Amino acid sequence: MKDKPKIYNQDVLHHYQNPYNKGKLDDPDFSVTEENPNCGDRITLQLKLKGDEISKVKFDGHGCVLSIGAASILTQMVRGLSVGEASELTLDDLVDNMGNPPKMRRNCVSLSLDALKDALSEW
Amino acid sequence: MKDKPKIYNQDVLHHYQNPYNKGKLDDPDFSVTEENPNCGDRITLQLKLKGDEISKVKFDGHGCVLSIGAASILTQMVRGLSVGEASELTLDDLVDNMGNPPKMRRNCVSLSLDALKDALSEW
Amino acid sequence: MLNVKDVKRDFPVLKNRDVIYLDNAATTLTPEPVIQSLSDYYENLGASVHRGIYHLADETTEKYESSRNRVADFIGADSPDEIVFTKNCTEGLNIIAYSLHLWSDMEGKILVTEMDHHSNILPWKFMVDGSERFELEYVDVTKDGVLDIEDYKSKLSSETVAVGFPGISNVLGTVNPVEKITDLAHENDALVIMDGAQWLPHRPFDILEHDLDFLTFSAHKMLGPTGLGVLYGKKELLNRMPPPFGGGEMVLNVTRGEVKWSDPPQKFEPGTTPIAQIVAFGSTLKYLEGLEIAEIEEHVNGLTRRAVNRLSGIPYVNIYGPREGEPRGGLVSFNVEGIHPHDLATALDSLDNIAIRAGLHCAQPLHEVMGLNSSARVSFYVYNASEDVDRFIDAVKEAKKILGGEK
Amino acid sequence: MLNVKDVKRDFPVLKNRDVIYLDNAATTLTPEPVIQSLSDYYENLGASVHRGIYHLADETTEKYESSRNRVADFIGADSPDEIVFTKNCTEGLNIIAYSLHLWSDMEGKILVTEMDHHSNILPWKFMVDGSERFELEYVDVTKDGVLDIEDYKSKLSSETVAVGFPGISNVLGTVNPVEKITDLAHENDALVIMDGAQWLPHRPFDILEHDLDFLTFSAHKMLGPTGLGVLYGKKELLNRMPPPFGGGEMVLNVTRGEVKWSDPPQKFEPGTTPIAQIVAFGSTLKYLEGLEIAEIEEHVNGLTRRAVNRLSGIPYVNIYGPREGEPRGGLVSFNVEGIHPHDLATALDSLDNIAIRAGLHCAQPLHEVMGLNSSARVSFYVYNASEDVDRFIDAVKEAKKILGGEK
Ligand SMILES: Cc1ncc(COP(=O)(O)O)c(C=O)c1O
Ligand SMILES: Cc1ncc(COP(=O)(O)O)c(C=O)c1O
Repeated sequence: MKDKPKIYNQDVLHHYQNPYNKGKLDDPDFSVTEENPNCGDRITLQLKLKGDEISKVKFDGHGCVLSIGAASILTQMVRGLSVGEASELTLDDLVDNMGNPPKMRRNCVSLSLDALKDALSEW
Repeated sequence: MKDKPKIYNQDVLHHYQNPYNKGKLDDPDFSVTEENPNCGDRITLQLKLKGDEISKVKFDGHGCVLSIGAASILTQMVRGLSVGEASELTLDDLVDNMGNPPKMRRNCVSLSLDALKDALSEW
Repeated sequence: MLNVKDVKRDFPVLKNRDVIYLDNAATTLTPEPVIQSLSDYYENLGASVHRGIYHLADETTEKYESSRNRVADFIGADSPDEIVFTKNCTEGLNIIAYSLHLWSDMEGKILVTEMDHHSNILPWKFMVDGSERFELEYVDVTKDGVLDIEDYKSKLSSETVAVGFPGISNVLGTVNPVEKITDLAHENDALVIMDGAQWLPHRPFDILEHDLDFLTFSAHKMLGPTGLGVLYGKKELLNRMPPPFGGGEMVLNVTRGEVKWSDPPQKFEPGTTPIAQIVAFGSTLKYLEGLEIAEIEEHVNGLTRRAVNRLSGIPYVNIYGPREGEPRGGLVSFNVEGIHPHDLATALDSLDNIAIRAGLHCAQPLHEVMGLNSSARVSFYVYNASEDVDRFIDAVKEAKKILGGEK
Repeated sequence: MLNVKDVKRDFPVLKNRDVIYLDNAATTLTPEPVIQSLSDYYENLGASVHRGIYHLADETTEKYESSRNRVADFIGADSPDEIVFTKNCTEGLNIIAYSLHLWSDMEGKILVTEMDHHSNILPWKFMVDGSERFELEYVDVTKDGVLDIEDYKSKLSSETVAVGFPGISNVLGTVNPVEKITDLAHENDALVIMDGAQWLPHRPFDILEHDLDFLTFSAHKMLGPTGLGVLYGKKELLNRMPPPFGGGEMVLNVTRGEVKWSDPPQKFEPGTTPIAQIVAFGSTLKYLEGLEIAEIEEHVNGLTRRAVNRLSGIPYVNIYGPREGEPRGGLVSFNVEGIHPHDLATALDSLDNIAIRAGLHCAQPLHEVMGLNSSARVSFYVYNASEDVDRFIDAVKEAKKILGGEK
């Protein structure tokens, strides 16, 4: 296995192959769908709040390693955060947690983050 | 006078300064005006026929050395020609008679010729 | 036969970069003689054309117009006056659409195909939107990825104003039957517009033989500079068409009341044109003709056949477009089961510096018809060798091993 | 202070050709670093931007967008998203006119000036022709060759939709009062469009300070490559404006029924853009900034003053434009009594390889107002020295001797 060339960070690949928090919430407070029409990727992000804390979060949809991987990582990151804390998350925070994927793929990474921002802006 | 640089062929300059056949005909058979809107030049060419022979020709208007010079030279060339012969005159014929003026000025030279062609096409 | 080794040497990028460039349908690399021609222009000429009364302008104009002549010869047009220089293929199509719209006695249906590039769909969509004179319809594509001629016949009528189609589809690779499409359209007195962006780089073409009314293409897809396209139009049409855009160099006479247009092609070229690029496009065509277009076609066909054959042998790969044996332009779109095309592109880039395209290729309606979210595409040109195909195939297999399938 | 000797060395044409180039208002020569930047692009990059998922495309996109940033900085725009790349200044003006036309709640008067270039007249003429929503009016020019502000005020009203004017007139050299024109227009809720083709090469400019809504200019008039222009628009306007031209790369989503535009600036850049030229324009601005725009202004002002002074001393020469002492861009239009401007241009070219322009300079309505059939024009830039002015003056005198006057 030693020579296997790296395409993505192994963590990201793992998240893609075994995503966390995939599925639907029963009665979400927010549900936002984002699409990247250039490749057809589509992520729906659902949130449930307890007070101003994100108590539950799930995502669903289809996409590439980076958009699915990012959604899985993001949902892990935001659970338990306050709305204020979650609103402050940036693309760089997400990218740092993904081992710096190729720059030209940043809009794959940002799909779920955009959904999160959209949802929270409705709060 | 020996070093005087040449701008135009001396003949052409002479035609410009002392144009032949400048003026108006009393009762022309054809009278056509051509304009070069890029520089405002305007030549009116008038013809009188006897049978199918060009018996009288005059031009009037204003323009640069080349358009006035060419008009003067052309009117000399066509007098006495038949309509058929005159129709066959080309820009090259005219240019040859003018000592090859700069290429980028060919549309100054062609103004009176265009008027002639227009007039004869009405015949 | 094309000697790829020799050809490769003409392309500095291939020396300076470790890349297997298989995104030629998007844009091509540039050979030394074309780069040199651009430098020559800026180092020795560089004056505005037509209007300048001095030697520099005169020489520039001469080179400039000789490029126009060369383009006319290249596509077999009757006269250089039928060649309008645009900034890209897209602008040419917009000019036609706007111009027909301004042509007040036109009304009826515009037909385009489901396999058209957005550049030959959106200008027409803009034209018909909110218009009471025009309607837009799409000719179907069959399951085999070819134009449905029966559907075309059934949608064609005396109401049809114009028919637009891609000579070669930039997704399917389908080579459309120009003759048949044109003849049927003309029987119905419809104008015919071929988007030649994918044809002109690859195949000999003769306007007079095909009797097209309009043809558009891009310099940058055939080894030429960026920022230049060509719109061919039949002289009598260009004469009668109102120019949609205003500016300098396209009028004979402007007063407040009245405007008198220049003759075509100037009428359609307002403002200062891409002079250097036009001059360099002359050198581009010279280079292509040196290689011989028929040779290019054969070479690219060989690579494409090899790619189709080898991809077909991989069970988890799906290929789109015409069946094997049917004519196909120099490209193959496909998907690897369980791998998103974007991931595949990143993988090939990381694994072996292979540049391919992934996405919708500006043909979203077609992807919808094909039931696809997106696809991957390889496309070939003069500097590609069969080794490039093989390395591409190896990388696809490697990517499949690493990325596997979504679970 | 600009060291002309050093500057000249950067321009290969001036080494390779024996020419005194005084036609800079039409187009400028190109310095070595810009030529080099074009070659660099074609030798090391050359892939289509934004859509490619491979290193080459990524690097190209980065260079490309950094040019956009530089343009934004150069004109003091808020954001690179306000910078639309066009093929020339003319295209920018056409885009604005068509876009306002499509903007359905717009109606009323368009004001342009008698001193506008055809590029800022004809697009508006096209827009109003046959339209029931729009009308076109012209602001007068005074006998002194400046904008008649009283006339402007009287024609401006709540009915005015947009005001177009040249920052600097390409015939008169008049430097228009941007601030005043803009403030008055905004008091009437009219949009303001400045044709900056003759300003940007010569004078520092700051959009934010001037509060313009739109600005257009051309790369080839400021040492840049041919085939490239810039349209600046305020972000909120670009956001709301419908894009007039369709094609690839300017849509997020296309289905048969619905189209969703990309955000500006892509929305206004259909098709493949002049990528190499955009990258090289970044180098052009770097070069200009190296010389410093304020220094360029001073240098060109000096040459222009010298030309005006010396021409004024010749009894048979008539100069047009603002009086001595009034601000003037880097150009002088004039006539030599008894010599047709075309003959003068040929004479200067033959006598001393001096390249000047003669004709209507794409400003026929202005010539009509001035009662002129045509005029001659000299225009200066960074590589011109005062010696060039002197040789030009000598040649004018010599031409007068030889061609004399019409009898
Ligand atoms: C004032 C002015 N506006 C517009 C233009 C048109 O520029 P372009 O031909 O690059 O579109 C010019 C140059 O000819 C000009 O001088
Ligand atoms: C079939 C087809 N038409 C039109 C275009 C548009 O060409 P351009 O972007 O040069 O305008 C392309 C290329 O993207 C194409 O493949």
